[in-house]
Amino acid sequence: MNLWNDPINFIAGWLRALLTGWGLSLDLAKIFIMLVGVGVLIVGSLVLAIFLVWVERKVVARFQDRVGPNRIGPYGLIQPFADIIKLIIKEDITPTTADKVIYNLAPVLALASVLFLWAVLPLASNIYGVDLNVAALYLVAAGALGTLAIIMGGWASNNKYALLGAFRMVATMISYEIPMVVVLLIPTLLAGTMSFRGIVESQAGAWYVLMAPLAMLIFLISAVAELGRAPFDLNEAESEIIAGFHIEYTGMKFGLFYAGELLHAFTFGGFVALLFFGGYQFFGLEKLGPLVAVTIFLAKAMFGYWVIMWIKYTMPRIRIDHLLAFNWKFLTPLALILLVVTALLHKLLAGLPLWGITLIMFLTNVLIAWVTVEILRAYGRKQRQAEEVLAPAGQH
Amino acid sequence: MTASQIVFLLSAALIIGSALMVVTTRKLVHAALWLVAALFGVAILYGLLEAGFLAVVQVVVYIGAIAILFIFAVMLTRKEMRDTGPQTRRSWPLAALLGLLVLAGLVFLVLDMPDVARTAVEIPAEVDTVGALGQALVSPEAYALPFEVASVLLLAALIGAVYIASGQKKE
Amino acid sequence: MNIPLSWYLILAASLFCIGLYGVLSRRNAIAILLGVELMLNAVNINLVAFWRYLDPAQMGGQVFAIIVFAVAAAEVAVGLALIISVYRSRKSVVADDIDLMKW
Amino acid sequence: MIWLLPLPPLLAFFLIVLVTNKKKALSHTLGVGAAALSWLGSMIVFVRALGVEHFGEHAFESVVDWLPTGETALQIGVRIDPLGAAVLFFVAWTILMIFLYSVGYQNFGQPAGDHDVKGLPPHGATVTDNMGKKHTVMSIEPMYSRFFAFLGLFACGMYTLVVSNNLLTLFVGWEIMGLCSYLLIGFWYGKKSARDAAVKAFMTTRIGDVFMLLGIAFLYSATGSLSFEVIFAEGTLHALATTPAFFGFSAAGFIGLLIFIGVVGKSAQWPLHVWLPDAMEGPTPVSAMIHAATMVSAGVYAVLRMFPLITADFSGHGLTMTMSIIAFIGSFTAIFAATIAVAQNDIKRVLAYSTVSQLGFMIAALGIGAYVAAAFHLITHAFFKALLFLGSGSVIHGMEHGALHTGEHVDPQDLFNMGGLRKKMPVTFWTFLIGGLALSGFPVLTAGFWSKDEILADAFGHGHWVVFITLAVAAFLTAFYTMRQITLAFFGEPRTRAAAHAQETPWTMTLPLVVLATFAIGYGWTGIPEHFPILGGLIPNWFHEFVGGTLAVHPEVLEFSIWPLLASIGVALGGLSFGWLAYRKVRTPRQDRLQIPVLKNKWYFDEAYDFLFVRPAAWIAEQFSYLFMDRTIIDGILHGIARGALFLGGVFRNYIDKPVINEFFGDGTGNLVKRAGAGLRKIQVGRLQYYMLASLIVLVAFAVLYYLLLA
Repeated sequence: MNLWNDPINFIAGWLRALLTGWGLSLDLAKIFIMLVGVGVLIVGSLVLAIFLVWVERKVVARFQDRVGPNRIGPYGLIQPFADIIKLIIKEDITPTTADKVIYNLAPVLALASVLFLWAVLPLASNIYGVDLNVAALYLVAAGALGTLAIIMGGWASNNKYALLGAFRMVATMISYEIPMVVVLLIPTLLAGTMSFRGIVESQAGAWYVLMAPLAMLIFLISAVAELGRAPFDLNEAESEIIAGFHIEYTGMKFGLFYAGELLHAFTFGGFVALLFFGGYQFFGLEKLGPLVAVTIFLAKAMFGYWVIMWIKYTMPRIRIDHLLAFNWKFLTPLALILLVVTALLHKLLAGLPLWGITLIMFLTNVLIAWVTVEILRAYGRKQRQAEEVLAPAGQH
Repeated sequence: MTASQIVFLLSAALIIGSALMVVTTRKLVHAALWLVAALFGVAILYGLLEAGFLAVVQVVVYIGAIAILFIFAVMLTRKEMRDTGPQTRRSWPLAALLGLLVLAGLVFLVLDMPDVARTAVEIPAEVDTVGALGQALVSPEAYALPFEVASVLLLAALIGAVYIASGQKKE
Repeated sequence: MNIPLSWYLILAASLFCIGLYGVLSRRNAIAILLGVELMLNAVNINLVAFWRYLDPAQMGGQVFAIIVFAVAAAEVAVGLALIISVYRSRKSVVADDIDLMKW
Repeated sequence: MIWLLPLPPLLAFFLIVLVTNKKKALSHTLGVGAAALSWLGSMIVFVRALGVEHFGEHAFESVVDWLPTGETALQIGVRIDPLGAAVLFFVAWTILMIFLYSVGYQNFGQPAGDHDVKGLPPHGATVTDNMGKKHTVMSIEPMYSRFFAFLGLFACGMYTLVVSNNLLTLFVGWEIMGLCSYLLIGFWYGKKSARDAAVKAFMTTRIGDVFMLLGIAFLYSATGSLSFEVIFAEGTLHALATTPAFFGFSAAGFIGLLIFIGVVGKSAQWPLHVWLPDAMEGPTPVSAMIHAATMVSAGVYAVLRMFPLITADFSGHGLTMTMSIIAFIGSFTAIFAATIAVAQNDIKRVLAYSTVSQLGFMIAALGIGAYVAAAFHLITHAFFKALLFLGSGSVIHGMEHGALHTGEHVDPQDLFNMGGLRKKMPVTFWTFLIGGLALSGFPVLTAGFWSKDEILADAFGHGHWVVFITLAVAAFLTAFYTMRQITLAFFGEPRTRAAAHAQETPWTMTLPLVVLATFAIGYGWTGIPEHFPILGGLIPNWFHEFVGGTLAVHPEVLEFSIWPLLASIGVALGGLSFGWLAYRKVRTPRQDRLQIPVLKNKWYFDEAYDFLFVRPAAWIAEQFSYLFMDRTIIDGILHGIARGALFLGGVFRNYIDKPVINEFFGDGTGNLVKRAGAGLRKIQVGRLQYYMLASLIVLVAFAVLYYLLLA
């Protein structure tokens, strides 16, 4: 046990020795160390959130062919702190007809629901908050809290735009939770455990993105929807409902929502990495030491985050009925089919070597994707024909 | 008094307090939110009882779905946001009395149970309760049939609810 | 795990009776359903506690808790749908106003 | 595995009803496919059963707890023992054949009819051929898919019944079939006769079923179980046999009798046989299904199942009361139905009565304790009677074709409209002939001979003379009417233009005929007695060994005797030749000397029931109750009283009524009741919580009382 191989236990051991040396009982020392751990994790992720503000602004600028923040600090790195100061010194408004307690509770809960997720993220094989044996479900449960936060915020603002935004958001989140849960079952099934560490460890041979690329895509899409980011950002569609559920929030309360959203996006990038891209593993490189593993994981998470941003700043917003139809008529059935097929293959191919399983599963996924695309094309053709019947060619 | 006892007492206080707020608070949305708090406390209890799966499912199902549904329903059936008029029936003292009587009876029965102060045995570390639960739910020797029946019930309820709530279709 | 079983049982009994009071005293039909939820949860606490304290190898307690979840979800879905439907036609969610079935 | 047997038809039922109702081809594919799956499963089970040594002791069984009842649980499960396997074999074959046959019979592939409506048989469609000439051809049944759905449900019921290991699921299957027979008999519900027949069948069998349910309930209360294994355990049977019940029956005998009454209804035994001939209103595959493969066999199967119970207090000589009743009803039905069959002109009705008669054979055999013989006859009969019914359906179909082609309006089912079909419909003719010979018990070659001979031999060997002679006469009549039917339908010259233009039916109909004909001959060879001259011992008496193994005590092999053999050969050949000689020249019904009213009218049973039960009820209501009792006596007395009363009334009215009653009691009570009503009405407020509150108060009150008084 040394600092390089097992930093957490090393520090914990050192702290325990220190505290018991000060005369604390062992139990109290344990509780204190736990609290310290939680505090470090929370602070760390919040600092990360500040960094993410800069990332987001920089990346969106590059997507839009701008430079982005570049004045304050090198590459504008100090910019987020300026933003924070601005948010803090802004007037903190609570509408008079708002439901005060709930109004103030909502942003806290929104951020908390994201921070909850960090408890189960394994950053390295021995750096994690808790190795829960129902972690995959825990992910969904924390999402449920996020839903609650949004509806609380939307309702307590006593503003019809806020309420509409909250309704839209909740409808989206509840709907897209279904394909997400179904798809979550696929890595669970392949790994034989719901523990995230178990899922990561079982990808030592082959990442699940090779075995279940479609599942990865569905997870990513429903994650974007859960986040309420473009193209699913109906909850804050400016042209329709101004800014959605946080229309009344100002200052740091808005800041909490904002930070929560950014951190949430990054966290989901992390989950994609974890479930489908081998988590903190990278061709044996992680064996060098936990800190390397953490770096690998954060890099992968950042990649996932970048993809989510890429989607956000490239796609136009879609209509609410399209959004729901896309989920219920496309993603959910596809996810169910994938689940059944994967389960069957997993059972049937049990005896084969790993590369064989991977290859067959990949080809099956390609096949399913091809069939899906064909069906969609046929559907699109029919739609076009129907429209042509309504409005014969040449009339417009 | 050990750590788990403290956790128990805290969550019990949370549950009882929130539950009392659920049945007494005037604003219905607050009642629904207090219900969320109470159910969250129950989830903590499940965690304490080492039923981690149930704890998480409790949060997903109750807080993620049922409570949200309640809040929706409250908002959809309320013309104005402020709840006016009395929220309890005139016979509430009778209801309270009955509740207390039933409570007294139940407590009496509980205390009358043999070996009621027992404490739980350790679950051995190698026992995978989540796995065992999964096995029990789908194994034909155990509870596959009740499980399937429950799923059919859910489906039926879903269809029924959609049908009832969708109202009359305009031709 | 040195909590006596009786603590759980008494907590569940209290929760049950609070729910019962809610069901009996509230005027709003949705609030009545909230009370029912409390009662169902009280039952679930009992089920899980007995599972843990009697025989953790028998999964019956947890399985039944899950079935109670399913029943609760079904009950809420149908109950709320009914309430909304009644609200549409009678513009009221007060349970005492919904007395079409008398006499 | 065995669990799965009833499932495919059930699934097919739901799928057809819910999903594919509009797609006719898909529906019958589903139906036939499901039947084929079940058939396949049955064959696998059967073959595996054959491979097990001493299968009787090592039956396939699996059980689950169905309803927990306190400490114990009501178990249900499946069980295939030798009897079950043998029955499963014929059930699987006949059901599959009937499904296949229905495709052709309901005119799949033909155009939709011109004026066909749902609930009536198709009337035919007009098509124009290449030459521009118009033809009338058969049209497809409008409710084609529904028919297959019903058949599927029916098949499910039968499989459930056969694979059950307990009386409860057996009864469930039994009732499913009861429902389906109602639905199928009334399939063409546009016809009043079909509706009436459906109701009649349902009501008549219901009488039996109520008794059967009573029997089951009695059995459950006596033994605490309905599982065959438990009931038929040595100790249970002994206890039941020694417990006295009512009217001098032992408990075993009484339960057996109650269940037997259910069978009387289901298997159409006298006196509840009346529904079966009317059931001919259904489409022909239905008749076959009801008569041969399923429902009526189910009745006999139930008695076979209950055989250990019925014979629990049977010591070997001297029949018990229950067995005597069973033997009497069986043999009486056998001869009684045979005499009716002689005079019927409808091709299906002849067969219907023949079925009743043959079932009587089996029941009589069971009544005298001839277990294996009854089982054997059940199976052979199922094959050849299904063959005959499907064959008659084929004949009717051919006749209908002729009728549509010529435009002649004749009854396609009347034997006297047929004739000469031998050349028009060769496959049907030959298979029908095989079936007919099997039914008559044509010596050596056919299955019917072996099974019928075994029953006669058993009756003879155990000295039941009355039964033996009755059954022998019935067998003679059987051969006679069978030959009459064949002669009238197939030989001679066509009597109508429709018959002259009859046409062979499609392969979906003839293939089942051929398959069933094979069994009608071949199955008999599995049960040749060992001591039979020449043939005996060539092929081992497999059936006896196999099915006999179901019983705890293996039934002994009977001493061979030449007399019953001679008798059965004699009656078969005699009946056949007499039938041929008598009807060779008959052209019209008037030349038929057996058209005597009493037989023609089925011994006036419908009339008798009408006379005995329906009319008396009406008469009593009208004459006795109303005119005599009400008008004469009661009214007379009343008038007398009235006059006296008028006087008294005057007195009372003025001195008692007005002051005391009216003021005090009358208005007083009235007001009291009114006030009480108004008060009580408030209890029913229609408010949910009010009710809950009230019931909770009662609950708490009871709890407190309980505590105070008992604890």
